[in-house]
Amino acid sequence: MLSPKEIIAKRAAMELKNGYVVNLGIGLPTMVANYIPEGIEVFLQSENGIIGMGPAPGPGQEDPNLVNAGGQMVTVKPGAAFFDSAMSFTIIRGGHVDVTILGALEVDQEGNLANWIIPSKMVPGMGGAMDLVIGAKKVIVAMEHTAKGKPKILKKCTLPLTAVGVVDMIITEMGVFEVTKDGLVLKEVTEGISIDDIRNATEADFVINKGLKIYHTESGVID
Amino acid sequence: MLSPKEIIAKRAAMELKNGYVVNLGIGLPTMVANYIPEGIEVFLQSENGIIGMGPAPGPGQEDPNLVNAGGQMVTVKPGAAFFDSAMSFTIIRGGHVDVTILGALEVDQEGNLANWIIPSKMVPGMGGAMDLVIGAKKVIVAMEHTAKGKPKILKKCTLPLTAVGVVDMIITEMGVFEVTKDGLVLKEVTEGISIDDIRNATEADFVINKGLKIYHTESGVID
Amino acid sequence: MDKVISLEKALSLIKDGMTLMIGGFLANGSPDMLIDGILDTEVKDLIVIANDTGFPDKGIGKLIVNHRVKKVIASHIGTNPETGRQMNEGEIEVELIPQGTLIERIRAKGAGLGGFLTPTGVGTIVEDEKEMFEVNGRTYLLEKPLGADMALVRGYKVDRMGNTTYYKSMRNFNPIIATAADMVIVEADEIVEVGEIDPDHVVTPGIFVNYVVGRGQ
Amino acid sequence: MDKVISLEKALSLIKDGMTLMIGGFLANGSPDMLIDGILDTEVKDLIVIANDTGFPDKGIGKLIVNHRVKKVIASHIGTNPETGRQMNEGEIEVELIPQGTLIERIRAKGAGLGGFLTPTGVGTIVEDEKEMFEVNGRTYLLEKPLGADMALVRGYKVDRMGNTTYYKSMRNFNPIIATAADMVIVEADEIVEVGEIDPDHVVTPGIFVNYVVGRGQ
Repeated sequence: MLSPKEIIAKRAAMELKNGYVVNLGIGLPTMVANYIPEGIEVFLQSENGIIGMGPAPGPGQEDPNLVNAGGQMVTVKPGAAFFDSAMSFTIIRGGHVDVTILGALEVDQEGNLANWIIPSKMVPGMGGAMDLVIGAKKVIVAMEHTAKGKPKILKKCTLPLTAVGVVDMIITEMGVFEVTKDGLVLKEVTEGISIDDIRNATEADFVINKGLKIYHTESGVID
Repeated sequence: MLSPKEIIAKRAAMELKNGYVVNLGIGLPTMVANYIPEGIEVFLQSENGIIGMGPAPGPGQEDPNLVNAGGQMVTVKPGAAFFDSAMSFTIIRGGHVDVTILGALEVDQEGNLANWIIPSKMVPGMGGAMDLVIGAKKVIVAMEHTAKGKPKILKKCTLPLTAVGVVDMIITEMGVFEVTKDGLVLKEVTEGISIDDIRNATEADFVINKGLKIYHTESGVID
Repeated sequence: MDKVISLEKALSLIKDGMTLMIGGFLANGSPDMLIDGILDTEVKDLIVIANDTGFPDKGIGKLIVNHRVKKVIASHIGTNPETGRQMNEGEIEVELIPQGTLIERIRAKGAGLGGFLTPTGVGTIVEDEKEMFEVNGRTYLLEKPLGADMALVRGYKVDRMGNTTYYKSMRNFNPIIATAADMVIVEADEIVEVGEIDPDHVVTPGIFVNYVVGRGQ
Repeated sequence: MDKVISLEKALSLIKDGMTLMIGGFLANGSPDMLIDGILDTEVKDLIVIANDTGFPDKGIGKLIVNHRVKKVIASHIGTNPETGRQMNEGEIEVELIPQGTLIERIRAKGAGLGGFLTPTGVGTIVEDEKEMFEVNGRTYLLEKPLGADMALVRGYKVDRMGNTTYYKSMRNFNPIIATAADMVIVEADEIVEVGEIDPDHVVTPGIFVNYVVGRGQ
């Protein structure tokens, strides 16, 4: 049985297409790399100046001089490149990243995102997140549907924003929303989850897509 | 006997100090490199992306893939570096060039420079000149004092400007002016040239420096 | 992810009226095979963005001489008298931009910036119709980003994924235009296998490159 | 033009109250010997500009823990709880800047630009007190250049003239801060003789570098 986080990471990986330049946020989004479908080659970018990251290093393969933007040791695949931070954000802000997958504290039905600060409680800083969500061609929020039972998908974000109207898709363990100019559209539910379950866990308004699909977590089939 | 151009180039070279980053314009200024005094090491920069140019290539040393901003084949010294044009103008505009020596069509007593266009006659373009004179810490105009008998050092430039108030020093075959906020100051005359000679060849107003010196072209002595 | 294509295929992508950024500085480091290839096609009405227009018989200059270009955006045209002649006769439009501003405008496009403030050109005809700003007591012009439909890049050793290195002074505009065009074609002195270039030595990461063509075709 | 100096000499150049740019990203590629060296001096009241404040026991974080820093300008402080604690207690001032904006502001200083327009931060608290511009229908913030008294850079192979290469992900902020400070000190993994680095592989030309110190002192 997959955990909620694994369900999310595996489903998010299905959004990756061959040749995509992909930036994965710290935490859950990093797990997406473990579920990239067979036959799909993507180029994993890291803010600190890497394109072409490979899997985590095996024993003896670790190089402390090669870490990702989360500070974890990584490897690179043949054809990788290293560059400075100005070039890294040329790639990010300049529209050269096809998709970024990142977590959120809150996301709302207008596509607003809050994921960098809880005033006077947690002030880690925005790092590269503000640039990533402004620059990437597609922004996917991959997160657990609720936090301590409270909805994270809101009518309107309450925390300071990371950016305005940037989120394209929200993937949780319960289902998948697309953000349209008319609001949220529920495209998929996870098998075993009812629409009422989602309503109860979601503050935002949403409409249900005509061709609503069901996502089977083990097989990865969406029908 | 040195030609007027050689007199100018040799005198201009005496302005170079050890460790200077230097950009030389096309034509006469390029000749400055031939007169760099013994014991002075400078770093010759070229807009197209070189630092550390050496002398012109000897027979058999030519590399058509290594040219300066004038399109002439050059060599590089040990410790040279190649970079792209954005970095080249980071160096130039960012204040990392100690001195640029370049020619002029006109220069005036306010330090204005015109050296890139004669409307409807000659429109080569400004190339890197506008950036160089804005960015270099010191701007030296090295040129013949007159063109076809007409003064080039004017009260006010008549041609479209390259930049406003940027020239620090004017070196001609007749003498050396400093540009101050109060106008031109004649600091040196070349041996055999009288102040009246200079007045007759100069439209601009200038004052004569108290300690006016004489430049001996062969020995290079200024006394 | 093999991006190597034939010269013929590369040329088929270049269409009438396109805006092309072309690498090179006085024909040093320009994609000569692609330029010569264009001359073998019927392509015309190009808008060319480049440092200069090379020489009449070398580099970008050939495209001018053969009347394939309707507009040039460059910092310098003095080495190609034909550009000046066509400009004076009204056959070609020429927009001159200071070299540092030109390359920075291209970089701004590639980097997703809306523009930048430069001191270059203040008090000259370059400032005409541009907004001016004071920052810390100095005056600057606002310059806007500049992109293109296609960039023709001259690379040195280039791997099949498009990771590109450059050789000596041939680098010039090439790595920057590679970031600022919708489609990027690299003309490679030598095509090498993926993994042959040290990741520390890659100048243009392959993700910027759509196609690679090898020289000598 | 030998720029190699001792660690002791390098440390003597760092004074109370200086603004220091320090390379590194989560302590990867930071000039650790210089940081440790500062801890052996009495230097205090530093203003530090860096991507982040590392970890309490690693990289720039050590300067925070040891109360040598009065202000931090960074994009992220989350990995060093001590920075947050000192901020909440009013012991240290923290200015948070989006990472892409931070590095671009540093580059702008090095490149002699008066600022640039970025879409990053529009509609967030980052836009407070900043001028906003519309370019081609998109909204941008005007961001200003950011310089420093000194940059502490971590290099890999560095020649005696200061020509610097970097290793893997240790490059990050290092080449950019090297362009934007009045004085630049490179901490080199290995000092090599002039001429040993291929001019095509130099990332930071030596003209940006004032001093080189070798690691392992």
